[in-house]
Amino acid sequence: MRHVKPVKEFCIGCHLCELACLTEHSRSGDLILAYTRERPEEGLKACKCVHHKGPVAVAMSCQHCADPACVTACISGALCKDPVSGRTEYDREKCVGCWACVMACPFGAIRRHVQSGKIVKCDLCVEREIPACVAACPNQALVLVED
Amino acid sequence: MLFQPINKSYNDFQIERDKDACINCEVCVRQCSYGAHEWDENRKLVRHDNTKCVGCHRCEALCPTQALTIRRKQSEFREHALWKPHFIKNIYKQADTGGVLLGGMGCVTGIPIYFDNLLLDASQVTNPSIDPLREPMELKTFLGAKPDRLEFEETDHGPRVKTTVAPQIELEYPIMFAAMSLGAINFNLHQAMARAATETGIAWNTGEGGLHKDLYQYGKNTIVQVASGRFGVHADYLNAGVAIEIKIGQGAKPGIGGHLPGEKIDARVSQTRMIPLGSDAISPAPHHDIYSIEDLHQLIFALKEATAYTKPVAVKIAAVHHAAAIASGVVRAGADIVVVDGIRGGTGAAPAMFRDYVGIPIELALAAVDQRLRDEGIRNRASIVASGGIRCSADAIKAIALGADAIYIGTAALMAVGCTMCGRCYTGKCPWGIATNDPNLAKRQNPDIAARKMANLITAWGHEMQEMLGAMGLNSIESLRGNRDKLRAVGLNQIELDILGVKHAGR
Amino acid sequence: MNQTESEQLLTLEAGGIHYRDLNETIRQAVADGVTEFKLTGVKGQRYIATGLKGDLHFLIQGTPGQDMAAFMNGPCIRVEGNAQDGVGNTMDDGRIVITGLAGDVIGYSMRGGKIFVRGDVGYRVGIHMKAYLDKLPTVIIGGKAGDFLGEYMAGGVIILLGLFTAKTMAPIAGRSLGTGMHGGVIYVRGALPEEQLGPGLSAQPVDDEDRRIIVENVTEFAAEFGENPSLILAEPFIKVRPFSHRPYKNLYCPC
Amino acid sequence: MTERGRHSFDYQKDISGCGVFGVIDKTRTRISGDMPISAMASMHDRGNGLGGGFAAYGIYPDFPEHYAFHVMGYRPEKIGEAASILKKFFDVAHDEPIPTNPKARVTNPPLVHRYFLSVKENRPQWPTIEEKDYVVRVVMEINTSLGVAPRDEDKAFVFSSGKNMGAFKGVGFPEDVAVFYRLDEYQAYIWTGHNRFPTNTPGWWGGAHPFTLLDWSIVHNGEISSYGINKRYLEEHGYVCTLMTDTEVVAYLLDLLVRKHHLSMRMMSWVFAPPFWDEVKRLAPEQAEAFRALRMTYGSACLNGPFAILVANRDCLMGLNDRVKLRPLVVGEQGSRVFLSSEESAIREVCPELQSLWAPKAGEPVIVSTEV
Repeated sequence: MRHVKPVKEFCIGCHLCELACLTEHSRSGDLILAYTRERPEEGLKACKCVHHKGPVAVAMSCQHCADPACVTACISGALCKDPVSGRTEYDREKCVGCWACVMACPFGAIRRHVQSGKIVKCDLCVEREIPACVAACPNQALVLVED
Repeated sequence: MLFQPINKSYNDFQIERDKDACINCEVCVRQCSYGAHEWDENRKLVRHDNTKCVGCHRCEALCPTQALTIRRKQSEFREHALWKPHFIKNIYKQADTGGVLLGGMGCVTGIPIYFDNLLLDASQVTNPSIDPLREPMELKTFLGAKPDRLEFEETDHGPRVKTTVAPQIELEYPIMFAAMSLGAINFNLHQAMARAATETGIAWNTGEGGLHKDLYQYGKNTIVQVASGRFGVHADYLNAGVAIEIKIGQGAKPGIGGHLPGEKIDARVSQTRMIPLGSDAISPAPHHDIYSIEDLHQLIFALKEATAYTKPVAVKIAAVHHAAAIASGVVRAGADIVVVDGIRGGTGAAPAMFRDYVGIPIELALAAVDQRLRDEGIRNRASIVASGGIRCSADAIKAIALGADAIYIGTAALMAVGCTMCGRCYTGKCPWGIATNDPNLAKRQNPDIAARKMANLITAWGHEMQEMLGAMGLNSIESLRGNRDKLRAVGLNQIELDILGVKHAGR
Repeated sequence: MNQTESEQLLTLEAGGIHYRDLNETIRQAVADGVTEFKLTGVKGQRYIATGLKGDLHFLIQGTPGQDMAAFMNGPCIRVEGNAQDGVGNTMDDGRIVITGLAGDVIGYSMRGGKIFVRGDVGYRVGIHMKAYLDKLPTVIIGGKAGDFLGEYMAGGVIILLGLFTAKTMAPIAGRSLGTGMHGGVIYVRGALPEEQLGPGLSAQPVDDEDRRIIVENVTEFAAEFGENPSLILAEPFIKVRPFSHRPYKNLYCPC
Repeated sequence: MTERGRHSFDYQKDISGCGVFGVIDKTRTRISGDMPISAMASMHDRGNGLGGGFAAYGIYPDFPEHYAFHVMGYRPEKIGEAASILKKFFDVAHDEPIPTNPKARVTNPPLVHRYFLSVKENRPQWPTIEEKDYVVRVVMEINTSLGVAPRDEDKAFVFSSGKNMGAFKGVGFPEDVAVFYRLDEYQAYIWTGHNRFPTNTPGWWGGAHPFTLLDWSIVHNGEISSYGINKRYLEEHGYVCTLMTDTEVVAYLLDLLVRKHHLSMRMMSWVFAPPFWDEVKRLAPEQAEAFRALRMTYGSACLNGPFAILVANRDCLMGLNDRVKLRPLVVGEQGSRVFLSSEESAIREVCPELQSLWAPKAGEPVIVSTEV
């Protein structure tokens, strides 16, 4: 499956991937506006989150699992596996905001979107050849893989 | 931002934050290992403390909105041609601490950089320049003792050499990565250098901190160093590389030893150096088994015995006043390669008085050494490697034209992976993840990226060297080596010209 | 050179042989499976057993030359006579027993193994010895030592007995003992004049653990030379230890 | 090394283009000077009248075992100084002015004199060195003392020192230089000729080709871009380059490599024009090793830059191109004679019918030896 794999040995915990993700998924496409306006005002959220423990950091986002627990858990059919692209896709319209997927995800990679009561999840930047977070990582600690 | 002792306020740098651009994302806070940026919980924004800034530019490089600029602090002392601020501040520091001034990187003073006064030749009409994109342009270089002459015998298949040729280091480019020890820099960079050297067919040098077992696989491209502290030196180590280098001195701090502070001795460094965690690693000023040239001879041959005469032995000396005579002695003592390291050579830490005022520029030392060995008819007996502040491929080409077989790059290699010369290598807090073994920081050097960058630097310089050679109408590096006819000087006096063996431009 | 005895024992008459030939013969013999060597008539040949490893035994008669057993890792050497400078230089492991005197710079940067010298040693012995994990380099000197004993010592044990010496008037050790020491321990039998110590160091009484190390080593030493250990141990010992494992920590200020 | 040697970087070299011609008769049947003169004249336009010259072997049958020294200088007293040095080191069997034609169209001709010499039984210096080294030392002695005077008028130097051979050269077109030296009156079994196109020479007779040392003579079309290091390498071995031209180094390198180091002509050609490393890599290990060693050891003697050279000694004539063939060279054969030339037309001029004609490959020497 195609997904963005975090390399924890070389994640330097800078959080630039979050900022790149945020910008990519913003209305304005402008980091400053995305971070300073859309984020507080509209609850814009990055699809990924960098976790720290001691010297280890890891930038986690949806792994687009082969057999996704979130899809099984989804009560509204908002999450499903695309057989062609292999992506775990999210249909915001169908989502009822039960957050069952958030609990089901073994990676904690689905985040709550508090303002809308729905979720935020990595879509692998459909519009881009290389996801924004991968392109932004200064240390190649995010790798786009197919497995 | 809290109160600082008065003398701290004479800080060198100030951080400029563009308020319109700063989004308070805290990337700078996480990147600064000196704590210059801070999240101010009361004001809910990121602030900074100029007194903590060392000028490494890490925050500036990673700021996603280009909100940061690091500048020299504007505050100026009254003009005084003698008492430059540098001296004034140092006196304040020493009055506070009673300490020896310590700094990283190379000489900071404005001593002449002769490379900048030397210009290269190019072919016009009378001989053609050669296009390296189409035609062979050979940079392959062998380091080691060469026989004065060869004997051959004819066989049915062609000539066979009867003379025994001493072991050599074979280089695809006349460039090597200079000695930087594991400890001074971290394992990721040792691995990166080893991989880059292997990929480009050159050699890297372990420095005096031993060779980690995981890197033995790169032995064919590794020069193992033996210095006064003998850290990590044992028979397997000596046999692991392609050559052995005895470090007598280094250009950044001629005449004194080294000192790896306990902060930088982590598990891997401890394991490789074979010393306890956290304890200082002190390299004495001299090798205590070398108090004279005959003792050097003794160690050279001890190393040759320990490796059954299969490795060339290099001896590295700092460029000092009598470099030519010393180099001659070193060659006569049995060294196969003599490395001359000029005053501009870098280091993780040197007492400032040594870094700035001891030694001589590499160009003069190199020219003198090459000429001396030729005058004495022993130039074939050893290769010359020049190092100490080589900044670009033209410096390298000029060094070769002055007489070097190859050059070492240390600082330039570190710059390839981000070094900005902030010179605080000995603190173990290198924000670029270079001169640090702190796992939080060392991981900033991903060896995949670092190896690629270092290899890129070598191939880029190699390509430029080929172009310069081709322009001079040469298609192999040995025709440039010692070919001072290809150099002309501008703005040098007759004594300098004489030492360099170079004519003034226009002649 | 001639070969005698069993396949494992090689006797070499070294008189007049250049060190390079002698050592090449030894290396070749080791490769061929020889494990015991008797070298007779040795007179200044350098680098004997340098770089050798494994379970090898050398009996050396005469005066071996400089850098004997440099970088050695494992073999045992017994010298019947005096040795010169640089014995056990940067040695990793092994055992060297010298029945006579030894010169300067013995055990420089030695990392493991033991060197026993029955008589006096010269200057700069045990400089920069360093212990690592289970490796504990040990030098025992039956006689007296010159200046700078154990300088920059980073680990290991030096035991100085001051017994088997003709230098009756000399102090047991020369000046600047242990200068820059940042690891390891030096034990001295009897008293050590304070002025012979390097800066910041002081002689301290030994404790039980020290006593155990001394007894163990002295017993071993005495057995090698046919001496009575209890006579050697009859006198009290003092010890010198580093005052810090980072002696120069506060020497510098950033510029 | 002498103080002079240390400052040798002050010596200038100048640069030039050229035409070359050579012929050898393998049976040592002698050929009149008319032939090389006509051949060179046909390549008139390769030169610019600022240098021409010839070398000829077998020209002194009356003194075949004496070193024939050709000396030039502008002032008789300078020639005299050279002669007194020669007399100090040698016994003089015969000496005479070299016959010249004063009407020749040459520029500023010097006085030229020749001496037939044998080494003194009791040498005043260097008593133990090999005889030829002794002869070389004397040549160097004269050329580094009298030969380096700042003004051409004050110079005197040896421009030929072999046995039963001689170099004849000067400033002018080669056919005019031949008239000056009356070369149509000489017979030789090897001739080489040179037509020079220097770009900046002040018209210095010493800078014309051929360059000779002992029996070696060289004519050269090209520029030796490696001159700077070739010269320094030679200085390490006691050869001092004073004639202000790059070709001089070829003569000394030949002497060093072939006479002193006993390399074969073929090995020597590989020093001058080594195979490329990628070619070496494809060789069998033993040969690759040989070439690696050759280049490691003699890298400073490699001739880099464009060249076609003709090298002669008493037994052979060799032609060699640089390893990317930046200058022309053709070979023609007819009977016992082999011709080497910058242009085929020059060969056709003197030998219209040829059994074979070809252009040698880059770096591939053509070595023609006499059969007797």
